[in-house]
Amino acid sequence: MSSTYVGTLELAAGAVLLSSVMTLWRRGVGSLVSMLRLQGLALAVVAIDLGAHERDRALLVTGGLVLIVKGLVVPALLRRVARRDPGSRESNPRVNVPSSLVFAAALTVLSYVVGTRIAALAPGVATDLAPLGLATVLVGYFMLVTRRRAVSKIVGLLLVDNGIALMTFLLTSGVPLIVELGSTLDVLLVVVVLQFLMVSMGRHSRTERLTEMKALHD
Amino acid sequence: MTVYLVALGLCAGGGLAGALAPRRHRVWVASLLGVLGCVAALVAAARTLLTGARATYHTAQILPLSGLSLSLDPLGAWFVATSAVVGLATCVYLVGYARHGMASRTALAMFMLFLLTLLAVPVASSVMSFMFFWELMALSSLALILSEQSRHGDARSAAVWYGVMTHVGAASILLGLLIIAAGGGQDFSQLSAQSTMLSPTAKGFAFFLVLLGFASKAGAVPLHVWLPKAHPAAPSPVSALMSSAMVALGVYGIVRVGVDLLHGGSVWWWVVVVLLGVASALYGALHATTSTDVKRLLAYSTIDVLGLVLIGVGAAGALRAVGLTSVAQVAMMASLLLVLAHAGFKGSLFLVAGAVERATATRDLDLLGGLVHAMPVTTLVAALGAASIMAVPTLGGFSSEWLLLEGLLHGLSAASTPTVIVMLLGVVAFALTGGLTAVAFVKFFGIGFLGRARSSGALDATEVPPSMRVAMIMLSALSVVIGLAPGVLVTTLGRAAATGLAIPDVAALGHSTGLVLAHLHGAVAPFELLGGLTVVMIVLAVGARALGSRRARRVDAWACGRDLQTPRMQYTATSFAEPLQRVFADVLRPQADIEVTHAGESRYYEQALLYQSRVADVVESRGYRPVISAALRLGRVARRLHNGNVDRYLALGFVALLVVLVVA
Amino acid sequence: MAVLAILCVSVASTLVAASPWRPWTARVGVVASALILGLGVQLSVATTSAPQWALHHSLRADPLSSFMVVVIGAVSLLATAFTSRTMAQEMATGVTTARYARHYVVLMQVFITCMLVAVLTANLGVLWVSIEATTIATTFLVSHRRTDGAFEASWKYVILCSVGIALAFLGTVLVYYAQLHARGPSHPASLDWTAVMSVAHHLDPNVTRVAFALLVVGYGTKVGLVPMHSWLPDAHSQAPAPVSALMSGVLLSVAFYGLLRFRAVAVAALGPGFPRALLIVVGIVSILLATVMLIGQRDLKRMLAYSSIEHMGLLAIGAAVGSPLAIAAVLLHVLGHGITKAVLFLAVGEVSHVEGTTEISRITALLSRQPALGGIVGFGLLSLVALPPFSLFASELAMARAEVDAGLWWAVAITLGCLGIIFAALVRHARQTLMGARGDAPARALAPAPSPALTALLVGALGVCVALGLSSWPLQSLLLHAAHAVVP
Amino acid sequence: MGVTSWYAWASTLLQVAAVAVGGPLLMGLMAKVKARSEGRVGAPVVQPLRDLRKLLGKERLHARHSSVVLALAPMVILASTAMAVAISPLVSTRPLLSTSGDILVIVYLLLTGSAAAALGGLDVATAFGGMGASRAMTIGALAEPALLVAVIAMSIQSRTSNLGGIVSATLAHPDWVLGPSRLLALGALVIVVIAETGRIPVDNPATHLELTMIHEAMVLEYAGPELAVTSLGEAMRLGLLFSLVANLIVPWGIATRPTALALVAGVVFLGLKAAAVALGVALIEVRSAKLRLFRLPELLAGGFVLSVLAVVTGLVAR
Repeated sequence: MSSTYVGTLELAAGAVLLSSVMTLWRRGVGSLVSMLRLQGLALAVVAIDLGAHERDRALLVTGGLVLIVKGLVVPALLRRVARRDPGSRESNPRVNVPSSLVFAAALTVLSYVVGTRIAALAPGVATDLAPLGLATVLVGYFMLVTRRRAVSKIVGLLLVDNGIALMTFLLTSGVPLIVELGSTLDVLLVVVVLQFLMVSMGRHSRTERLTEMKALHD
Repeated sequence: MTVYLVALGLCAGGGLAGALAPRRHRVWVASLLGVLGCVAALVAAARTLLTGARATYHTAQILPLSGLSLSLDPLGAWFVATSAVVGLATCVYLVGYARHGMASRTALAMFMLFLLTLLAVPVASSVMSFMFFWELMALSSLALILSEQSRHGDARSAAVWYGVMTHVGAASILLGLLIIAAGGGQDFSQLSAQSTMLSPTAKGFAFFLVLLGFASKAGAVPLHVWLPKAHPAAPSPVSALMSSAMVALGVYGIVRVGVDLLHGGSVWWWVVVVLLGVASALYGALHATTSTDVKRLLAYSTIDVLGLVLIGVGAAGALRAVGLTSVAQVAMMASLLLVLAHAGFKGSLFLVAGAVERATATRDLDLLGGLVHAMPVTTLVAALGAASIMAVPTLGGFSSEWLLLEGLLHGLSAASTPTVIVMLLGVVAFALTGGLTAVAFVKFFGIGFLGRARSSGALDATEVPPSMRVAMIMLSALSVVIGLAPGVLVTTLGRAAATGLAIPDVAALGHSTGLVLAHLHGAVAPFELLGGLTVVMIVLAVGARALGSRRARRVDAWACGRDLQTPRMQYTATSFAEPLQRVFADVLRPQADIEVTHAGESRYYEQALLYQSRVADVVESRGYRPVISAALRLGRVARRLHNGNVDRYLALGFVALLVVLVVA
Repeated sequence: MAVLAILCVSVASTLVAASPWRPWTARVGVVASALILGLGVQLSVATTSAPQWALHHSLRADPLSSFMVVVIGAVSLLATAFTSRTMAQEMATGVTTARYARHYVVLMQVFITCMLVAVLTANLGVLWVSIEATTIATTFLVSHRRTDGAFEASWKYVILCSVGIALAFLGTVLVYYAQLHARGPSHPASLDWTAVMSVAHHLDPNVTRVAFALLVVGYGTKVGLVPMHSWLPDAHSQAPAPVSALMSGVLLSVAFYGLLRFRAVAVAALGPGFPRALLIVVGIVSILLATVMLIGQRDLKRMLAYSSIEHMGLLAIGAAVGSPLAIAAVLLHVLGHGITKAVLFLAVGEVSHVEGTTEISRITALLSRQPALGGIVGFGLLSLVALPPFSLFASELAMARAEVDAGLWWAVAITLGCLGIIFAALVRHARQTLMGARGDAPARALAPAPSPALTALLVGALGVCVALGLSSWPLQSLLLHAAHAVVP
Repeated sequence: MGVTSWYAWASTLLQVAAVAVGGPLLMGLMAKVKARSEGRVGAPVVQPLRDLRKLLGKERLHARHSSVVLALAPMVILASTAMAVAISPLVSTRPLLSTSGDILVIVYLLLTGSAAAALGGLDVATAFGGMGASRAMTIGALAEPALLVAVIAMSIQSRTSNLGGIVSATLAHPDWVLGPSRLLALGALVIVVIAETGRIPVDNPATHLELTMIHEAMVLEYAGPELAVTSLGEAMRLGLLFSLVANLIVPWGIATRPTALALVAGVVFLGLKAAAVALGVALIEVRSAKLRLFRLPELLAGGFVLSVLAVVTGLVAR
């Protein structure tokens, strides 16, 4: 077991979680997208590192796919959306930044507790890092709940997705390729759909903040 | 069983004919098939009642995942017979009534379906079969209540009340039955075998659950609220069926589950049944005296009579539980006979109400009067019905009430204190009810049919078509036969009661026509009574003739010398009941509004004075309304849960995720 | 063979529908659905003896799948039959153009295809992918009308469902992980159903427990179970009626099908206790929520949506019991609910065309003014509240029996109590909308009543519900076979 | 059988005849007692019988809007009362048809008579008829239950609901007569009898003041033979109730053996006992004022409670 493999894996997995926590910290839409790109890249590194280590060609392909979709395409799409509304910031989150960070810490602890139980089935370098993935999922979800802007919500959704992807790589070295392909495609499509909706809604309704729409209620 | 299945088939055919046959023929075709179906059901029921043989039928092809099970035993056959007799009369009645209403496809189909379920419920012998027909009965009667909804606005609210109460009741029955069925299996025979292994608590729980549902169907106070709304709203043939056949099935259910499936249980179950009966009898009778709507009066009187039936059933159950089986059988016989007699007199009275409504376009007693001149046959039937329900000796109501009193009196010698106390309460309720019923039906007949017409509708009334008259007379005749010769029914009645209570058939042996309770020192011979009465009447009539003056001279009423006599000066139903209403004001809580319109500027001269008085159902206004408004408030508050904020929805999921992660 | 034929029909119809909008393209879906229904029936007959495979074991049909195909076929037949009418109406009122009509037709076919793939795939991962794909297709269908409300609904829908279904993916991944490291006989690791089931008894309980919990929350989102139900009323009320019919009638059940499969895995690995507890809690909470929301409901479509939540809650409790009788009843319920709910959504769609609103307080005397439509809504509601002779009565009663047999009488008690309140609420709403004298309401008819053929179709569908509720032949054996596919 | 047969026939006919003649005489007696105690001479005791004879000779008059009910009601009143007399143990414990009915038959026969009277009142379509009917039925509704329960109280001790049986059992157990149950039942019966026969303080049989009339208002439109039949019916009802109370409380003197002498003795004793009851009731009438209509329920409820207490006491003392 080469130390580069281990070091890279730990570094990249750490980067995934770190970037997700950073998204809670930063408010500007632009920096959110940057964090997301960083995360996508780190995720690709995890996949490729694992693939190289286990000589798993499917995983290498997946890594490439992740690199293209999550590292490049999705951030680019989001940046285009962000550019329509330059300088926008998540000015008033439902939970303020310091509290969010405390929450993130708590969520990480929880995912550590749950994750180690999961990892206990097959202890190993990769598996032991699984809690990081779960933490990313939870932080992403937390972001979804507490951030008001549409872009932030999409970013939160992507964080959840990236976290799951990280867990997939770490625990199982990737699910069967067809499933992986399908899920990646789905993520892409969801982003496209969301973007389409944001744009259409922006055109149609004069609601300033899309996520605050409450016309439909009982 | 074949005959019985044919009966069901004929009713179903009637329904199809009603739905599909061309307009000109559908009424009589449906009625004919209905009549034939009822006759077949009567034959099947009579065979079971006479031989005591039990017939069963099972098929897995009908009703998915459960199958259909039917079983005809003497107890069920008694109720089948009751339903069939009323069904027979109402089908005949329908031919004439259809020109007035209920001629639509849906109404006819639903009517036949209703009839079918009435015949099927007492025979259904598995949880699924029973609930299927039970709910179908509710559904079809609900549709029938609504069949005149565009004419009677009250029908909608009545239907909601009825639908909800019967559905909740059915849910309660279902849960109770399922608890008995928890060991697997759903046939009543299996349930009966399994229930011996249930704990007393579980049995009691199951019994009170089913009691809730069945008592509500039987119109027991305080679960009666739907009844005075639904019966008036339904077309008269339907009210007749509902009041005399459907409501009785609630009683059937209590006996079937309490005795057959749960083997009688403890005395306390039946004490509760008697208490329900006592409350119903008194409350129903009291409200009947103050009601002015003919059908509402009859509906409350149904509550009253069913209360007496429940007293009988409860007494029978309690006496059975303390070992006095022969007295228990008498009480049960009384209940069963009262059910049949009630089918006769209340059925005919509801048909009378329909005839009156058809002839006068009103059901308000305060607007009726003088129908005796225009509608002699209807009046005669009304008189017989009213007399029977007042328990005038030699009529149906009397025979059954006599049996009931005998049962209660001999039950007083039981050794168990709770039993004696409820018997005593039963006797007291019985006595009070008798007097109140008399007031109600003297009012019904005296105000509605005698005197002078109080509205143009009543003035222009004409007699109803022959088929309606025949139907009314048929049901009247039933009550007269029960009254005059209860002895001929005693054997079958005793068998049905004994099967119902699962005890040996010992108690009553009729001698020719009367009732003699050999070991209980009681006897009544209505035929001889009628003979005596007739002799006296003939003597009087002959005597009057002998004294000369054959024809009476018509003169203006004297009325203490008052010159002007208008119909408006007669007592109305409201004023007739006013003294009694005042006596029982604490229970009835009548509401009166006085509205004064002053003439011009003056405060002293009144131009018009509007006085309104009405008696609302206290149980409804104090017991049900608060619950309903609380539920509506809850609904309003709950709407805030879904306030349109997507963050809140996401947060819900997030919390759920965290909880699940912690738990897993 | 039938397996492949079904997918071919579906894909082909999608391609045909993708040609530029003509009135006839709207009918493609009807033909396709009818074919699917027919093939589904044939498949059910074929699979009673043994499961069928296709495309190198990537497609698999057992009685459960074929039953779901029948449900999809039946409901989509109803929904697609209304396509041309809906499009014609929307074009007449300027809501839609030919371009969007084409989108609509194609997306409907994609939607149906995705659901078929979901039930016919052998792979639990592909099951997830195709259910996620339905989200994308239906998002555009929900926003089809392009109103503020439609966009808002589809926005909420896609956000909530994406995150929910992502959790289901995580659960699937964990099952795969557990399968990789399962003790016991050596086996190829894949998410193939037969492979998973063959080692299900050896899966690690800790991992499987977390996995199943995530799956319940995740698939529960699409099923519409509390707490992830919130998208459902909005989406159902804003989508065009046929879309709501399909979503409520089958999409929820297809997601539930996923849960049924994973429940079998979880029961094998964990024993019945944990899955049962989880499903019962979720089911009862769903029913409770639906109950309180239905009491004060003001909109017909939202009312139907909440009723779907209630029925899904019932299914969850039924699945929790998991005896063959319970699962058979659950499946019968799926079919009955699918048809009934589709009929109701379509009928209410017509009501909204005719009346211009679906607000309960603004509609009255429908029965006397529009007897056919009012009658369909009325009988549909009777079916929905599970009165006999409709099949929902038989299935609910069988579920209740199974539940009490399993010792869950308290759950039945709560359920029955809630059902009573729901009945009261629905009857009250029905009283407002359906009953009343003709003169009570202004005589307005913004659109002509549906054609006799469509009316007959809806009546026929209700007739099918009655037939299913009356006769057990020949469905009963199929139901029991299907139940045994997920009950060991 | 032959012996008992003539005895049963004879006792029945004797009873009916005795009550038919005795009822009016009792009314006359009470009027006489009242008159004397007020210092007047009063009409002779046989005056009611004379009135009947006079009425029978008059023309039949029917109100214009009345129906056949008007003519039937008096006959029903009389027939039901006569039937009740025929099966009650008045002269002997075993009159003919005594097994055809029991307490319930008698109470419901009386109720039938009240109902017929009320219907007759309603049939004439005047305000007074309705008023009388309404009031009489209200009082009846409260009084009949008390009567029924009071008799039931006695039937509990003797374990039969047959009145003849009750009387025979009392003869066999003289100690019952002064028992608490019987005394309570006696109190109830007195109230019921006063209400049922329309005496002060419930109703004033002599009044024609419109606001206080009860029974008189009902029969206001009757004339000639029909009034005679109605009055006779009412008188027989009074006779029956008085004799019944007397026999239930103090049964001695009633014929128990099938001999002519016993029957004659029975008639004599019955007359004496009924006269004693009439005297008592007349004294109550003299000493009290008529109650307001809406105070009556209190009195009648009191009667009902007494009868229920009698049952309870009977059960406890058993």
